[in-house]
Amino acid sequence: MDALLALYIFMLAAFTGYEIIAKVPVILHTPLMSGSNFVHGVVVVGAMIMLGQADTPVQQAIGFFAVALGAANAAGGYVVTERMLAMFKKKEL
Amino acid sequence: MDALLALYIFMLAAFTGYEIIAKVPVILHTPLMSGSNFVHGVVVVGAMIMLGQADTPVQQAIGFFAVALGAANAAGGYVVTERMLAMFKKKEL
Amino acid sequence: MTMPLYVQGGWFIGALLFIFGLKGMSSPASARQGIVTAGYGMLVAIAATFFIPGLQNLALMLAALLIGGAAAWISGKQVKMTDMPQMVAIYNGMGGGAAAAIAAIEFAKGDAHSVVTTVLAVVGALIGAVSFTGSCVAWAKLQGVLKKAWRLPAQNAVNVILAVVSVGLGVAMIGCAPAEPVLILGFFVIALLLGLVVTLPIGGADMPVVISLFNAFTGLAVGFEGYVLGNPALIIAGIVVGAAGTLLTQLMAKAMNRPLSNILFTPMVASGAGEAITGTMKEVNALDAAAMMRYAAKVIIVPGYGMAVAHAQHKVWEMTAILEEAGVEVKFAIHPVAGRMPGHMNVLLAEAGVPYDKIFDLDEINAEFGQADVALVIGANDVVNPSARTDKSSPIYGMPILDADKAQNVIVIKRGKGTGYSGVENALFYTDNCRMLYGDAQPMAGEIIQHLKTLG
Amino acid sequence: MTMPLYVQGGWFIGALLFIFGLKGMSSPASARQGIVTAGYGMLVAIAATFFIPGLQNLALMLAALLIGGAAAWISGKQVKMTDMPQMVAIYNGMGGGAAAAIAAIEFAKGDAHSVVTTVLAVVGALIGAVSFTGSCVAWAKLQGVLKKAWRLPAQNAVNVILAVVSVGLGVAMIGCAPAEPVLILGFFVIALLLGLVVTLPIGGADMPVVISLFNAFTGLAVGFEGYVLGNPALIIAGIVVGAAGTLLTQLMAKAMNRPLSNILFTPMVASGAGEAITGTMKEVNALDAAAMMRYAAKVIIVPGYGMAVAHAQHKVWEMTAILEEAGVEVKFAIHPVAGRMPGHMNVLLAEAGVPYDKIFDLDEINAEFGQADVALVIGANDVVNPSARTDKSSPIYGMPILDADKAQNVIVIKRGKGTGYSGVENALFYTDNCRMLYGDAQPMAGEIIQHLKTLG
Ligand SMILES: NC(=O)c1ccc[n+]([C@@H]2O[C@H](COP(=O)([O-])OP(=O)(O)OC[C@H]3O[C@@H](n4cnc5c(N)ncnc54)[C@H](OP(=O)(O)O)[C@@H]3O)[C@@H](O)[C@H]2O)c1
Ligand SMILES: NC(=O)c1ccc[n+]([C@@H]2O[C@H](COP(=O)([O-])OP(=O)(O)OC[C@H]3O[C@@H](n4cnc5c(N)ncnc54)[C@H](OP(=O)(O)O)[C@@H]3O)[C@@H](O)[C@H]2O)c1
Repeated sequence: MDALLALYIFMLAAFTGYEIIAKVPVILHTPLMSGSNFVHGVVVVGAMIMLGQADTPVQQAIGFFAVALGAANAAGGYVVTERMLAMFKKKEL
Repeated sequence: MDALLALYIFMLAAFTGYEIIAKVPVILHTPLMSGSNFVHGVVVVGAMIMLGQADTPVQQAIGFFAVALGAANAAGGYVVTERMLAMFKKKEL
Repeated sequence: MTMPLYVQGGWFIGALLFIFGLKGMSSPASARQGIVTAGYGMLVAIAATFFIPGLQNLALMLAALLIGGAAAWISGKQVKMTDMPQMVAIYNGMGGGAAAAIAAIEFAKGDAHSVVTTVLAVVGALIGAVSFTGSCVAWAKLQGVLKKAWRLPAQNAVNVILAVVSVGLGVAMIGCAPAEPVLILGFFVIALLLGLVVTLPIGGADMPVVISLFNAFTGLAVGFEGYVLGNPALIIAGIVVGAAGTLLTQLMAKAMNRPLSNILFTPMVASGAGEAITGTMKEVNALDAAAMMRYAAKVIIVPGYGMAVAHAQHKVWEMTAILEEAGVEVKFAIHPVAGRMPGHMNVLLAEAGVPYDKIFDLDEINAEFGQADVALVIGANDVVNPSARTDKSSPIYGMPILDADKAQNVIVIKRGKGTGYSGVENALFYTDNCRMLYGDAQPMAGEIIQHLKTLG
Repeated sequence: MTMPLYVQGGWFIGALLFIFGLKGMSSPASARQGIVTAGYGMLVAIAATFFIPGLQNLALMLAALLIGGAAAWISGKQVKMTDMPQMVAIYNGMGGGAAAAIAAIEFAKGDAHSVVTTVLAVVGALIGAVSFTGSCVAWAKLQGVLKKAWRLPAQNAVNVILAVVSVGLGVAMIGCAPAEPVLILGFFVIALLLGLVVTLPIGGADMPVVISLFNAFTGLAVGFEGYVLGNPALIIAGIVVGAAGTLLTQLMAKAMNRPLSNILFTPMVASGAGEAITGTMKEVNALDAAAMMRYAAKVIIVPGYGMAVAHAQHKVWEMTAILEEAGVEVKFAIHPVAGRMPGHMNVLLAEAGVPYDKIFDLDEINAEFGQADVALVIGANDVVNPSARTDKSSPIYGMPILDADKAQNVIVIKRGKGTGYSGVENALFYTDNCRMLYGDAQPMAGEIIQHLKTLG
């Protein structure tokens, strides 16, 4: 991957992340921590790519481990965040 | 240039532009319009690249025109914006 | 063409500084620093470009930079604050023209490109060219060079035909790349014409929105040509501006209560709609007006478009200072769409040196009119029209207004019986507590100052 | 490896939805929709991945997805609200572990990579591994599996040595790529150890900040491995989270008035500092406390960390409902750093069903304590300590506090004479208008409810 373009993407993504958080009220900090925790669960995609190319048993084992961990990050992060935010929803009614 | 990476850059840049404007008070709309007008004056860089590769007189003429216009966009945009914002500065004292 | 690392690095730093600069510009406290930061970004980006190996036509390039840059710098320094909108328009048009010209050279060189690249080059060229001629028209209108709205018989049909033809030629250029010179020429002529024809019928008062729209266009054009050149700094700067400009245009159209399509494609109807108003307008002279304010406890000034065209802000501030000296409390009430551009009044009052803490938003000050002895309306009309509150048939019904009519006395400075931007009659002028002070805002403010001085 | 367009497109849509989702999560009104949007993004990204041509080990992959996903889903559904922080920690650690494992496979395959790629792979592996073991320790501490702060004799020296060795091994791997298996193994062992050793000495109360830090770490690790895999969706998601997490960590550390370096590298001193406090603590029983509130006109409840550990929020809300039924006005006052995570009290009260309009920020409610008949402090300590206002020698000097001491009467529910997070004595407990109600918050709230019912 072109390192220069990647650098631009890094820069823009960092700016985006900063902007998203910058003006958030304190009461949403915990759900947002949990929500961003969910988002990096996309690492499961990377893990799937690697397991999909694994050809030795060791690589397969690590790949299995990686996919399971990544899936847990994504699934757990979603459930926990959704539960917290569902309460915020109720609160406003 | 890799079209896919460019697409990501487009997406992030559009998001960034949107975020920058979204919460701006009305009193800054005009200076901000002028300031963003200045920023796209960076087109002068593109014009310089093209003039730097121009090899026929027609291309040179268009390139000259492009660089002059781009430079005017950048210089004029800066001066006008700076003058407006300098007043805002004074106002706060 | 692959660029050396130091060139790429310079561009990257430029893009970074642009983003930080724009971000700074979005808050009053850091706005000045923001434009300076973005300015450094521009210098770095331009300087880096000179280090591209094998750059030709260097003398020509320096000449172009110097001529374009110096001309714009000098004109920008000298222009009056009230003429800022048209300067923004013309500089913006130049950027659009530059983007179109870049595409023209790409087409002329006829290098083989991928389809995606050619498509973006054509789209960028089209909107860049439209922005170029359109912005020139906007400039001419605001500058007073072009006076009347110049509308073709079948205006909208002509717009559509030109748009279709230019897109058609664009598709042809993509289809048979590298294109023939005559095809390229035709494409650009039609695109330039399109910008002219679309913009000519739009009234001067709608121009700020159109300028903002063309600003977004130029941004997108620069972004697309940036892709063609493989230059991420151009892409980022262009697209950031394109997105920001699009949003800003929508915000402006919304603040004026007119959809964008309406501004672009329908003539402004001087409607005359709304309920008939009964009563008479009562005149007052400058001496009486001065006395009313001199012996008031509290005066609220409502400036509007008329103050801007009359360049009266300095006189108004002088008058304010005299009143305050005499112990009168004076505040300024600014309606969000007073004048002809967002923040118009704030910029003008700031120019005249009115301190920030005397200027109040609609929400902040509306409750205070009831306690004011005098509301002085200077060249404002629509923003104090009470029909907006009550008359459902009025075109401005529903727009929040400044409650000047709630003040003990209202004094309105305007030249005659002219209506405001919306073209409707103003019921305020006929109420019992309102007095008209006819005259151009600037000399009239001067007269009041004289009288105040004699009143001591 | 170049991916087909539909796979790339799926990832792109995923990244787009993540950004919109996170943006939605940043405002209370749209937060719920935000996580759902991001959830769709995840599904799209995962689904697209299955369409990669020639994907091997499909059965294994499905099994891993199912096992990992289901286990986390079920545990996440069942966990109590008060245990949320440790769940966030453990899921985050798993993400870090996955990122490290991806790098491990890259190293094991030993494909030739550019230097930039290898460097980012190593850096990602290092911080991913640290985040993995560190987060596991954080989980164990908050879950109560690990009880005490386990501090080595020369803790900071050990930290530094491990950090230097792991970086050194990383450099070696970059230098002699493809690396020997033993080198790879050594690198990961040291990195995992580093995460353990750095986190073990940190007190449970500091854990939320550490979890937030590791969250940022995992984000960066994912972003870097995304570059290694040439996957922009991973880069964007990872870096966005990395930046957001870094900022969030700083905000938290600032709200606690402790610099981050302090939290990571210095043991919390149970200082006992501050001026000596004179006076006695006066006890009250549940019946009297119930009566005081029953016959009050206005009660303000100040919940703190103790309410959270006692899971007392439901009982407290039940008590509130009874008081309101009886005509007492009840409000909740929330200090920004009450509890152990940002927004902790809001989340708990929301869970118990307390409506939004009864919950007030420090700024909103502080002026009202003067008119309250009773301030009921439930398991809060530092956030109502008046020494923060007056005693310059106190470690919490300068922190804004809730003015519970200004109320007519103060009732404090806590188990005994334990200090709060900061370890300082609380002058409030010794004032004349303050009464202590000793006991665990949950049963004590239950007792008050019983008495209120008999009082009718
Ligand atoms: N702010 C924006 O972004 C924006 C953009 C576009 C349109 N608009 C629209 O513009 C309007 C703004 O309202 P407004 O109250 O500021 O202005 P207005 O309603 O347009 O009224 C201006 C008044 O000033 C008087 N005037 C003109 N020249 C004058 C001079 N030299 N000396 C003294 N008076 C003079 C005119 O009456 P005479 O002819 O009798 O003197 C006219 O009635 C709104 O309808 C708004 O929607 C706003
Ligand atoms: N919110 C955040 O983001 C965050 C993060 C980390 C640290 N902090 C820090 O945490 C502190 C928060 O202040 P705070 O007032 O909420 O809490 P605190 O100062 O930590 O005091 C908690 C009090 O609750 C009592 N308690 C403990 N368990 C109890 C139970 N089961 N039932 C009844 N009472 C119980 C304790 O006294 P007994 O032992 O006598 O019962 C203790 O005095 C601040 O110093 C803040 O800086 C905040």
